[in-house]
Amino acid sequence: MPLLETRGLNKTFGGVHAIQDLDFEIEEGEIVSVIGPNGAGKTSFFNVISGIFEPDAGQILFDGLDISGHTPSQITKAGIARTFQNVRLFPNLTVLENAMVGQHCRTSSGIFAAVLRTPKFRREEMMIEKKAKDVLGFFGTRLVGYRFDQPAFVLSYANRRRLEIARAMATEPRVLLLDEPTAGMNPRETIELTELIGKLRDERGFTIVVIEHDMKVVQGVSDRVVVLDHGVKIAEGSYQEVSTNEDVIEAYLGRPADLEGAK
Amino acid sequence: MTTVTTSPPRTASERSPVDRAVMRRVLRVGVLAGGVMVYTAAIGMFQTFNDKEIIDPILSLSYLVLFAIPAVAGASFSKRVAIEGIETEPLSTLDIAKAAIAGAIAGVVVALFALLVDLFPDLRGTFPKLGPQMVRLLTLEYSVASGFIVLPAISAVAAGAGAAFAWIPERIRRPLLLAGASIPVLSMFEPLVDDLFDEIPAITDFLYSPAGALTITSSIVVALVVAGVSYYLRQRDPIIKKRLSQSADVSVRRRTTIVLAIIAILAFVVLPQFLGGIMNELLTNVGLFALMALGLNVVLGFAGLLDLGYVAFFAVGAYTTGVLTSPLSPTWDPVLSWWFAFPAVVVAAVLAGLMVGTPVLRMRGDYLAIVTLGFGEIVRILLLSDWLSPYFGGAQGIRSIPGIPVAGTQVNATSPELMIYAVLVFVFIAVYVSWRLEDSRIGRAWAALREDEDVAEAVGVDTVKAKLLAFVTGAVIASFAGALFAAKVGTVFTNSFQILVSIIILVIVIVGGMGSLPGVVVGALVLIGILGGPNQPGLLQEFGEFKLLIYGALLVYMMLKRPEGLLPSVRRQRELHQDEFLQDAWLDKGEGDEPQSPGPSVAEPGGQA
Amino acid sequence: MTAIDERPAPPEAPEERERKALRISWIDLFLWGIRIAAIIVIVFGLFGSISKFVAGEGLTAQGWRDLIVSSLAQGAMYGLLALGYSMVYGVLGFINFAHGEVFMSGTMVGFIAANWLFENGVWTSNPFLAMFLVLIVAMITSTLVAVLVERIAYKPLRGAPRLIPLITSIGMSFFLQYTFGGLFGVGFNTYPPPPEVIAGSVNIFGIDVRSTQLTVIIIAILSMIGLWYFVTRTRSGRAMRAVAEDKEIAGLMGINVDRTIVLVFAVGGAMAGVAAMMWSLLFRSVNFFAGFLPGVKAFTAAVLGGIGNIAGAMGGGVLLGLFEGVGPLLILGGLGIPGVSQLKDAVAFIALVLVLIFRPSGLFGERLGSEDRV
Amino acid sequence: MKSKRGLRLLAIFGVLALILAACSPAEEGGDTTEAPGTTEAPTDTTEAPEMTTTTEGMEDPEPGPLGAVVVAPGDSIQIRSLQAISGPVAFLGVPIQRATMLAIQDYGPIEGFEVDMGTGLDDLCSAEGGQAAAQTIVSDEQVVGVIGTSCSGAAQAASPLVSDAGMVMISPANTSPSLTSDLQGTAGDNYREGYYRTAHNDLFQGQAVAEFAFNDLGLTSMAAIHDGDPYTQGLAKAFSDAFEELGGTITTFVGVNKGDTDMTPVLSEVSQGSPEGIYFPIFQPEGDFIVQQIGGVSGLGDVTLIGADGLFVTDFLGLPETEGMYFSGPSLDFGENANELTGVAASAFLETYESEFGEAPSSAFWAHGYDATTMLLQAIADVAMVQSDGSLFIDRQALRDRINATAFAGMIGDLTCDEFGDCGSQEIQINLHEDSSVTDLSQIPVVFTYKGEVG
Repeated sequence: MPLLETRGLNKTFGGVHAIQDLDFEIEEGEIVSVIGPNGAGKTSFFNVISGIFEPDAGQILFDGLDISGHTPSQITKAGIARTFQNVRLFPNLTVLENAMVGQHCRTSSGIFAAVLRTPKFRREEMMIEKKAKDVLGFFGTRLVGYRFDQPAFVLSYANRRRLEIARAMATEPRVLLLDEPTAGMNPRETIELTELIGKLRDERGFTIVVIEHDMKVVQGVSDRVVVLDHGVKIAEGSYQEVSTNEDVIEAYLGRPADLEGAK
Repeated sequence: MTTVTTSPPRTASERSPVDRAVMRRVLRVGVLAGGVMVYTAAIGMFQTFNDKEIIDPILSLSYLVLFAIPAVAGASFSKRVAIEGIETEPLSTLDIAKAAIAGAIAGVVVALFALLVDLFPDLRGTFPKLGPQMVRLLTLEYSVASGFIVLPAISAVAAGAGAAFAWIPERIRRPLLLAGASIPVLSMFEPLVDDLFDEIPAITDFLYSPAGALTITSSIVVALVVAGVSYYLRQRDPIIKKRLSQSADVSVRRRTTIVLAIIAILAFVVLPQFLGGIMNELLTNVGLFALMALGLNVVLGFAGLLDLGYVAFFAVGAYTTGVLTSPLSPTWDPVLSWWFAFPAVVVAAVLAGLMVGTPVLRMRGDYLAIVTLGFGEIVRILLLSDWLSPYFGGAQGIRSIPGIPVAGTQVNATSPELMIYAVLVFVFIAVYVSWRLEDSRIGRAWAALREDEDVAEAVGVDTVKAKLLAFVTGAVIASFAGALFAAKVGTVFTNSFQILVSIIILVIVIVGGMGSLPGVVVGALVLIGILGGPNQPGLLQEFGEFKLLIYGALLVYMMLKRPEGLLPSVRRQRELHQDEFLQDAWLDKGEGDEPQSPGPSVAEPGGQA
Repeated sequence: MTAIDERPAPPEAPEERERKALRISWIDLFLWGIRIAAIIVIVFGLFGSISKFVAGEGLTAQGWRDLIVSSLAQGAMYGLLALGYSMVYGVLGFINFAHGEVFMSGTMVGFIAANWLFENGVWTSNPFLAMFLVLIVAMITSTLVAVLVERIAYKPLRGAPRLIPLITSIGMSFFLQYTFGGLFGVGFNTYPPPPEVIAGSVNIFGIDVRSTQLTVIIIAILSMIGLWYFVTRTRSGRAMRAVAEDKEIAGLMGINVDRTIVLVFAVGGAMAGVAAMMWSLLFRSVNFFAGFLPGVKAFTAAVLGGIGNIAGAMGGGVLLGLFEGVGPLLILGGLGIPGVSQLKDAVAFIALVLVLIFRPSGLFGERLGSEDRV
Repeated sequence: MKSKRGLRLLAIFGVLALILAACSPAEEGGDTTEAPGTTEAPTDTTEAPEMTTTTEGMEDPEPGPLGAVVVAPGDSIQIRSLQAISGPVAFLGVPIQRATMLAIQDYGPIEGFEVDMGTGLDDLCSAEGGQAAAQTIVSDEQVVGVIGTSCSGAAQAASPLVSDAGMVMISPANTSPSLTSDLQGTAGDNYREGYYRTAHNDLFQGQAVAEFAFNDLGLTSMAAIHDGDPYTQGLAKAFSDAFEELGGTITTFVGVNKGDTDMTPVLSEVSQGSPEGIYFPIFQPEGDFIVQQIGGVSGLGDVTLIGADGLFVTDFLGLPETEGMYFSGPSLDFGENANELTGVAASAFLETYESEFGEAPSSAFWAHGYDATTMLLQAIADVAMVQSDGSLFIDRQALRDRINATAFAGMIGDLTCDEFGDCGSQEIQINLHEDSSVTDLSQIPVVFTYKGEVG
């Protein structure tokens, strides 16, 4: 059974079909890239899965259960975490706090516990901090030490991306949805992140769906590639298969540079 | 910021006295200062303040305020914006001359105004404050014509003095300023001093004239003492500061905070014993407003939800208490004691919080403001209505509410020195609760909500729950204030629950610092203590008539100049001074040091980051 | 490290999640409850009122007509005021709380002009000229105050978090109120009685309408037409719409954004001035506090109609006028609640809450800039 | 977890209790007036030890159960004024405060001791305001009595404090029955010993209007409109009850909101019951809106309009729409009435007032204020005793007893106090306003007079 699966997913915005009859599936431990030209419906796909939009039709099965129509927080709690195309952190919270917020849905202390500082609450807080530090530590020394107490907005662009991934990791998901994780990064950082995505699966066991424009990254990380165009899945398969698929080449014709440039 | 970017730096040799830009600036400052002076007279502030002597009999508050305006305007001429890499112009006598001219212009404006009022006595029909009494006071009891000499002369001197002030070396300037400020402060806080030294009449008799102002002798003595002490302390200051700053180590600093907090708590516990009824009454009101402000701080400061109908929860608390405990409450027969009514108050507040919170959950952030404002009014109107008067008393309110029974006595307004403890206990509870919540998973969820609601939802924060939790927490804290208020005053009428109360609580939170607990408490202390609440007199009753004018002006000023408040919370400070933080972070790079929190006086960068 | 190195366990048992898949949360239930309750109350109220009417009790047909016309006049005034809120919100995305005071300044200074004209006999000898002059004075005052407020309080805050200009405007509102209270005294100033020509009533389609109310409605319609022309047909109007849509892009297209924003405040102020003149015809008494409640109501109207939507503002105003004028008697009166007129303001705010629950983007739809859309 | 929380709370209370306990004995030795309330023991004995030491021929008086004020030679007798002197009700309070000032001047010193009013205090026309000001008053144990408040709501919160401190409080403007009695011999819920007033009791005015409307005008159905203020609502209610008692019908009892301008809805509601008359004891400007807009509401063309003292003001009477209206209120036509204690006539007072303050009084309750002040001063003068050391001794209980026995002719008429502190003349009159060009209050004819009888 696939870990995450969509069946006949549809979403329209004012007559524009963002997603049409999309069937998608990902097995546990897999890394799947979703590619496609601009406006192909990739981000809409993420938004629908993560509950920001409710699908007009179709099912989203996570671990065999339909999660469509749940609120984003419920879906995150169920085990699907995401990052955003244009990094969205809590800029005025510290790096550590950003990561700690991610633990929110894995903890349960209420107001009374917090006010009375019950032992359970204290244990939980220690746990939260430990986990937050742990996920920040995943990125080497970049987000640790003095960085813990810095507000997020002082971070460099690449570090913000890393922090966003860390925050998603802190929610202890089973599936990670990464929306263009390398956008705006320089080549060195891109290579590093490509490796990290691999590590995310290998060391931490996440199942990963990644939207990516950089074909080097796609080639580097993907077990499988899904190509969207106008909300329709036009191809699926290994990177090799997809990159030679005629439909895909056609879809990208408007912007061949993307594909060729990447090669 | 603008003056710096528009005019290139000039050296002394290039400057010419007839520089047109300079002249224009002098004229502008002069007219502006004159305009502000005229404004204080036209709205009647000047005349009202004349009743309050500062130094008996030579200086009243009105003249102090009037001539402080050109002095402040004059000081702007010797202000230099420090920019790294650009040499600041040295101060020169020319600055004083410019200031003096501007001051003279301001004086002329005021004199012209006096002349105008004198020529057209009919103006009084429309503008009641413009009367002969105002002209007389404005021209210092001289004739209108001589006002044209006297006013410009004094304003010029005041403005020149303002400008010259910057010349005085720093280590003398500070004591001088403090000494100067101590006189009006001591004069205006006469009731407090009077109350504090109740047992030692010698002190108050020496300090104050029968009119309640300092005498000439006492003001000289006070000024000298303050100046002397502050000069002495300033010499020792570096040592103390050093000791404090060395404790950058977090644990030491935390220990300092705890020690300070304990001292503050002890002071609060002990102080009421030394105060008389008036001061305890005042502090009780401060406490009630601090309580409400702490509650709004949870909603607004922590969760970022602007609730303009916050007074509704105060009303719910007060009316629930009233209905349950008063023998006169219609319909509800059992007369409960305050303690038994209290749980019901909390329950009612929780329900009210949910009632208000739920419909607005999915609304755009600023619709919230208008809808909550509407809710506040709905609650007030319903409580006032004849329709529900069989339950809430309508216009006649609920009367004869007993006090809080403690150990056989009733704690209410007749025992102000006990009432204050009741209020303090709840203020401490509210502070403690807010403090604990802020630094917890719920507090972080609120912070995330405030920063970006959508993302908070996407990282697993149940924003609906978080919002409701904020509303309910805030509502319960406000209902505490309501329950105490009902017990204290003994009657509840709807006119204690006007929109105005919501606005004043908002001002307290803003002025103190959104999200900052000490800020909110200090905000309540300063605003309610000094200016007073909507129906509560403050220490300075002279301001009564202009209380709300000052509140409004303060709100605008704070938002424009110091949006993070008097004692800002760390997060707010970060948010509102991001560019400075970025610079610091850049400067700190590699040093591995955490960024210093920048003071407000740090020069603003030329462009936006 | 510990737990996280292992595979994160599924947080909840599947069964539990399945149960949560029930989409309807208790909040939806609550809101649905409110919706249904509202509908029941309205239906029962209407039924009660109608049966009363049929039985010949309660208000007569003429009584209802009077009530509706006066509510329309009041609503037209709210509508003109609502325009100012709506336009500013559309462009800058915050509630300009001080707009009610902009309106109040118009009524106060207009009073000086009217009084002067009255004392000089112009008010009676040449009523239309007098009214026109008062209108001009009120419009100029309100426009100046609006622009001044923008310059002092809002311009320095461009780009600040949106709570900040909102709070500033609350401060500005109080500052203006008590400034005018200080200048003019806190008592009421009463405009001279309306000139003879509009003192009586006229008969339109068999309905007697008070001439002042008719005048007010006509002025409102004319102002709306003028504004519509200005916004849709002139260069400045187009610039305003462009800035409302996207400030950044409008700036890139060569539109002077700052000046356009000032223009928005000026136009809103001018409309408030017109409303001030209408107020003086309808109610005559003004004091420094006269702007607060109409201001809050007008913003309510703007939200009702859909914020940023000019026609919506007017529509919202008229509807709010009807809700609070006719609503208490029609709905609550039908339920047999005594003293319903006292609940007038409560009805207006409840209408707002209900509209936002039923249709969160207002009755006529929002028109907001790209950055303000949800 | 629960127990821990309980423990902490307990600890906090414990600490507080300890501190309180530790401090309380010290207090008894010190300012006793600051902890009034629970004990009936003398609360003011600060000067007592001195008195026992004086051994001149005459025996110095012992303070009564409420204590006494001893004014040292050279000091002044302290009384206080507590009125609404800011905000929308200032029109009522300011003239009273000024009248108190003038009355003190006119009365002159008592036994050679000057009377000092201090700075006029503000009741802010609210419970909180009245209470805060009362707190200021009672914390000065030299204060003998208070002239105030303007608003009944303020008095309800202030009188417990003043009463507990043993002082007396005389209000020239409170009319709420709850502060005194229901006129049937039952004390009002807020009645406190030491509270008196020279203003009339609302119940009398309600009764007067009801009798006038029912008997004289022959109206059988009426509507009442109030504005949500405790005063107007209370009066409208008193009227409604009295009117129904007489056999009339109240068709509508409804409130407007302060700040409302559009009165058509409320008038429409009133028109539903087709009343023959409307009683609206409210204030300006809502009253203006009602008379101006009533013409536009069908069915209310020829109803009889009755206003009350709040609208019986020059501005309102100048409106052409007010012609034919009746106004109820306390008898305010003081004419040549003189206060027998100072010998000052009302007309002479008005002259002094205008020359002193440059304007005519903005409300007519100055006379009640003047009489209240002289009433207090006379009572002080009667009970004050000069002691052997030259100080003045004023026993608080004696003062109350003396005020209870008040009987003199004041500007407002004859003043006598009933057992619940109603001391005013209780004379209510109704004026008929026929010509809007006549706005001088004394020129408007009185068509009905009612003399309230207590009991």
